[in-house]
Amino acid sequence: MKKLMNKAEDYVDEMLDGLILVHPSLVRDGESGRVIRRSAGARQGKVGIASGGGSGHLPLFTGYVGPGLLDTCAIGNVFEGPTVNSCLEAIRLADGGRGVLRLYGNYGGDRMNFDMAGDLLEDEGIVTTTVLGNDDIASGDASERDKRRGVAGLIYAYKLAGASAEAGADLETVTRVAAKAVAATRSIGLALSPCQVPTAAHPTFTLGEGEVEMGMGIHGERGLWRDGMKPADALVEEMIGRLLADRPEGAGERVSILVNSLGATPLEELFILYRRAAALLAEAGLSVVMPLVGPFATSMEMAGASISLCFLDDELAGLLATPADCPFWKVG
Amino acid sequence: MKKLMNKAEDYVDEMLDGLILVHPSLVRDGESGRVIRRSAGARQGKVGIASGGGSGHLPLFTGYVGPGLLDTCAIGNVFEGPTVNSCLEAIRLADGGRGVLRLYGNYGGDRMNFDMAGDLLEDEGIVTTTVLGNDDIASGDASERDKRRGVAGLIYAYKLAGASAEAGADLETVTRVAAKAVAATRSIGLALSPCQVPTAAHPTFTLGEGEVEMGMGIHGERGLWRDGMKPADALVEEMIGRLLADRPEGAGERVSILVNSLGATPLEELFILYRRAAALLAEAGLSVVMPLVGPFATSMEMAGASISLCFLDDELAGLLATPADCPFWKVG
Amino acid sequence: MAARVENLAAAVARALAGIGPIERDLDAADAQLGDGDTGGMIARVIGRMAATDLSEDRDMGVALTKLAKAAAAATGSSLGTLVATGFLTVGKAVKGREEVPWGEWGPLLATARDAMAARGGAALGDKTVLDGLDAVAEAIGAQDTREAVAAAALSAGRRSLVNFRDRPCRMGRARLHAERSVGRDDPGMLALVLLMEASLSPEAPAA
Amino acid sequence: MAARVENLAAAVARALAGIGPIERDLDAADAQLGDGDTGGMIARVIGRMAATDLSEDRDMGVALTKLAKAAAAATGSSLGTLVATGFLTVGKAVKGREEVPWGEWGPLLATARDAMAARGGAALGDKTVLDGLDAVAEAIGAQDTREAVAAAALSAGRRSLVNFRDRPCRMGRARLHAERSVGRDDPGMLALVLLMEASLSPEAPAA
Ligand SMILES: Nc1ncnc2c1ncn2[C@@H]1O[C@H](COP(=O)(O)OP(=O)(O)O)[C@@H](O)[C@H]1O
Ligand SMILES: Nc1ncnc2c1ncn2[C@@H]1O[C@H](COP(=O)(O)OP(=O)(O)O)[C@@H](O)[C@H]1O
Ligand SMILES: [Mg+2]
Ligand SMILES: [Mg+2]
Ligand SMILES: [Mg+2]
Ligand SMILES: [Mg+2]
Repeated sequence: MKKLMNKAEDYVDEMLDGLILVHPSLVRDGESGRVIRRSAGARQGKVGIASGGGSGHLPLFTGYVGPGLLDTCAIGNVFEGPTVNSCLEAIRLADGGRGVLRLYGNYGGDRMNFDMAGDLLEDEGIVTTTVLGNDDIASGDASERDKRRGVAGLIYAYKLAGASAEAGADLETVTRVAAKAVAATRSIGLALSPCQVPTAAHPTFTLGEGEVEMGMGIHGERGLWRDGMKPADALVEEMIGRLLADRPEGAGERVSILVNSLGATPLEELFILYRRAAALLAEAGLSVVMPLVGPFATSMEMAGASISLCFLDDELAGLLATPADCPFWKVG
Repeated sequence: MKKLMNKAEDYVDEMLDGLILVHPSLVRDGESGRVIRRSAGARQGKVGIASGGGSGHLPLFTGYVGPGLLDTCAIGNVFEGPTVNSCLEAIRLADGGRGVLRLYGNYGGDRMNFDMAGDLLEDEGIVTTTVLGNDDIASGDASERDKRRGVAGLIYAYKLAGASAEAGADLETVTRVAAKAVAATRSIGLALSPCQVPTAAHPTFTLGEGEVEMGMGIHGERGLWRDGMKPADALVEEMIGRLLADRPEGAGERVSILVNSLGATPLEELFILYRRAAALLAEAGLSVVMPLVGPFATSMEMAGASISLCFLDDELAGLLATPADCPFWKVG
Repeated sequence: MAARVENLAAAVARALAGIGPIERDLDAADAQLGDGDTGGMIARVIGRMAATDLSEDRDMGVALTKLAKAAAAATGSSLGTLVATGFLTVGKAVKGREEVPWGEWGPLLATARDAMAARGGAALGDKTVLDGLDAVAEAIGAQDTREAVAAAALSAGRRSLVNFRDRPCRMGRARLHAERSVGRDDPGMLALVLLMEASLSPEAPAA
Repeated sequence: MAARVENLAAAVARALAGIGPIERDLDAADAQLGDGDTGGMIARVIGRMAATDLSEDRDMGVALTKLAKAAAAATGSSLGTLVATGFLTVGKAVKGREEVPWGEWGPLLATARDAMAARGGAALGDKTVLDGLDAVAEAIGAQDTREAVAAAALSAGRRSLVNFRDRPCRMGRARLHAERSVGRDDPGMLALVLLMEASLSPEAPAA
C-alpha cells in the first residue's frame, strides 16, 4: 500500500497545514497545533460544541468545523484519540460563555482524554456536557447501545446539535438535541479492501480478492461476517434490513440517509447503492429527507461504504434543514 | 478488484438512477436516458453549454450540470465516449435559442460522436461551436497541444465558460472564453494503483507494490515514467516543475490550482500535496486564487492524484469568482 | 454469387458465437498502451448487432444501416464509432439492393475505409484498423465468390498484422508511446482480423 | 535498595533500545481484532519518554509525572492514555521522594492499576493490560531487591499472558469478538510483558 506522504510522523501535521491553507475558515490552534477552530473564534453567547477524534477520517472529524456545526475539533494521530491537552484546548476554544458540549465518537481513547480534560477544566468554570456517538450497530448488541462505536452517523449529531446551538439554545437543550440525534441514528459499514496507518508496516487487515466484510469499523475493527463478494443490491438489502431491525423505539416515518464512501469506493458505486436503498426505504413506508451521498467519514484509502439512517421527528427535521457551512458540507 | 455493483452492464444506468434521486436539480433525459440536464431545462436566451464523456469519472463530467456551469451532459459507458445520439440530444437540450457550445475532453470517440451530432443538427438550425479540453501535459509535446487529452483541468473551462454564458454573453464570447480557459490550463497526474472497468476481467494496468507512474491518463493510459515510490514533496516538485515549464505564453502571476484525487487517494494526502504545491507556487512568484482540493475528476477507484494550474487574467479571474452551483461544486 | 441479408445476419451470428476469447484478447491488447476496453466494447457492439432483427429485411442498405445504428447505440468509443461509420457508408452505397455481388465488396470496403479516415482523422500507415481494412479491400478486389473473398480477406488481414507489428503507432491512445507500440498489434486491427476469423468461417453457400 | 530517577531513565532507555521488534509484534497482535496500532503508538510513547530530560531531576514524583506527560503528549489512544494515567498516579504517590524502596512497588502498581481501571472502565478479568499489571503488582509485593522485583515481575507478566490466552476479551476493540479472542494474547497485556522484558534486563545495582 502506497501513500502520498513524506515522513509518516508528519502525516497529520502536514495534512493540517494544507487544510487550513485551502480553507481559511479553519484555523489551527493549541500548543501543538492540534485543534481546528473557526477562524472567527467562539461566538460569545453561543453554546460551544467541541469534538475530537483520530486523524484519517476526513472530512470527519476536523472538517465539520463551521457555522451550524462544530466550533472546535481536537485532532489525534491517525486512528488515535486526541491528547488530553488537545481536548482541553478544544473545549476552552469552543467556550462562548454558555458552556460547551463535548460531542465525539465512543472510542476508549477519546473518552478517557475528554474525561480527563473535563476534570482538569472543573476549576476554570467552563460548564461542559458530553454526548457520545454510538451509531455503529455492528459494534454491539442493541441491549448495550452505549458500548457501540461512533461512525459516519455522527455527522447528524453535529448538524442537529450545531443547528440548535446556532439558534441560541442553552447547553441543556443543545445536549438534549445531540443525545436525541445519536439515539435516532444507526449505521453499518462494509469493507472491500484495507487501509494502512502511515506509520505501520502493513495494511490494517487483509481481505481476500473476492471477499467482503460486513460490519467492519472505520479503523478496520473486525465486523459481523466475511464472505465472498455479493451483488450491490444484496449487500444493501442486508444493510438496510439490519438498520431497520434496529430502528429506535418510536421512530416515525421520516428518515435521512447517508450513503458514505469509506475512501476508495467511487461516487458511481455509492449512487448504485443509494438507488436500492431508496427503494427499500420506500417499501418500508419511510420517506427520505435530505439524502446524503459521498465521502463524509472515511478510513483513508479503505474501499467500502457505510449506510446511516437518522430517524427524524419534527424537531430534528427542522434542525436538519437549517443552514450550515463547513468546507465539506454546505446546507441551505 | 471488487466493485459495488450488480450486473456490470447496468453500472452506468444504475449510477444515473441514484444520482438523480439524490440530486433533483439533475434530470435524466434522452431516448436512452444518457443525457443529464438541469431540471429547469435550458434557459431561453442563454447560450447553452453541452458536454459529454465516458462514465467512471464522477464528479466529471455529469456532475457539473447546474447554474454557472453546464446545461447538459451526454454520458457514455465507462471510459467510452457518449453515443452520437446522446451527443445530439445533449446539444438539443442545451439550446436556449442563442447557440450551443460543445465543450468536452479531447478524446477520439467523444470527438467523432460530437462531430457527427453536429453534422446531423445542421438542418435543425442550432448553431454550435466546439472547444476541446487538452490540459494533460503528459499526453503530448507542447508543440502539438491540440493532440493532448483533457483531464481534470476541464472544470476550469466549465466554470469560466459557464459564468460567461450565465452572464448573458453571446456564443462567440462564450466560445472565446472556453478556448481561453483551455489555453490557460495545464494538468499532470500520477497513479499509485489501477482501476477496473466494470465489464473487464482485470484492472486496467498493473503497477508494482512500490511503484508510481507519472503522467498517467484518467483511463490508465501509460504515462511518462514508472519508478519506485517517492516522498510526496518530491512528486509535487516534479509535477509543479513540469507544469510551470509548460506555462502558457504570456501567463501572468495569478493562478488557480486544483489538487485532485483520482479516486482512492484520501483527502488527507491531497492536503499534504497542496501544502508543498502552494509553497512552490509562492517561490515562483505566483499568487494562488481559489485553490481547489478534493475529488473533482476521478478514475473510479484508481489511487493517485493530479494537479492542474489555470493561469488567470482579469477576465478569467472575474469569471472564476462568480456564483456557480452543481451537486459537487458550489462557488459563491 | 452475391451477398444477401441472410449472409450478413449469419456472419453477425457467427461473430457473436465466437466473441468470448476475442473479447479477452482485445482487452489485453488495448491494455498494453490504451485503456483496455476494446474487447468489452466490441462484444457489446456485436451483441447489439446480433439482437437486431433483420429477418424481415431484404434491402442490404437497410440491413447495413440497422447494424450501423446498433453499433452507434452500443458505444461512443473510437473504434465502435468508426465501425458504425463504415457500416453506414456501405449501407448508403448499396441502398435498395437485395444482392451485392462478392466482386463489389473490395471497392465498397475502400469507401468505408475512406469515410472512417475522414471521421477519425487517421491516415493510412498510422497503424490503426484502417490499415487492416485497406489491405482487405485491396486483396478481395478481384474475387467473386464468397469462399475466395473470405480466404483473401483473412489472409490479407493476417498479413497486415504482421506487416504493421513492428511499425510505430501514430494515432489513438497508443500514439504517445510510438516506440513501445513497436512489436505489438494494434487492437483495432487485431479486432478486424479476429472478427473475420469468427464470421467468415465456411457456411452453406448463399442462395 | 531503592529505585531512583537514574533507574527510571535507564529502564526507559533500554525499552527504547529494544522497541523495534516489539513494535511490529504489538501491531500484529492488535491487528487481529483491533485497529493494529498498538506497536506504533507504544514506540511513539517510549520515544517521547526517552526524549524527556530527567538528568536534573532527583524527585521520583517529578520524574514520573514528566514521563506521564510525555506519554499523554504522544498519544490519545486507549492504552497510551492508561499508561499516562498509571505513571501520573504513581508520580503523585511518591512526590518529594528521591528513593522509592523496591518493596513499595507492589502497592504502588496496585494504585496505578486501580486508577487505570477507574479511568478506562475495565474490570479485572476483562483481559486487558490491567490483568497483567495486577499479576505483576501482586507478585512483586514481597520482593525488596531490584533483581527479585524484576524476576518476579517478568514471570508474573508471562504467566498472566498464559493464564488469559484462552479466556475471552471483554473490553476494548476486541470485546466484540470475545470468541475469536480466545487463544490470542491481548495486545495491551503483551505490551506490558515485552516492555518489561526489554527494560528490566540486568543493570548495575543502583547506588
Ligand atoms: N482516429 C482513429 N482513426 C482510426 N482508428 C482509430 C482511431 N482511434 C482509434 N482507432 C482504432 O481503435 C482502436 C482502439 O479502439 P477502442 O479501444 O475501442 O477505443 P478507445 O481509444 O476509445 O478506447 C485502435 O487500436 C485503433 O485501431
Ligand atoms: N478501557 C480499557 N481499560 C483497560 N485497558 C484497555 C482499555 N481499552 C484498551 N485497553 C488496552 O489497550 C490495548 C489496546 O491499545 P491500543 O491499540 O493503543 O488502543 P486503541 O484501541 O485505542 O487502538 C488493549 O489490548 C487493552 O489491553
Ligand atoms: Mg487506535
Ligand atoms: Mg475507451
Ligand atoms: Mg480502448
Ligand atoms: Mg489499537
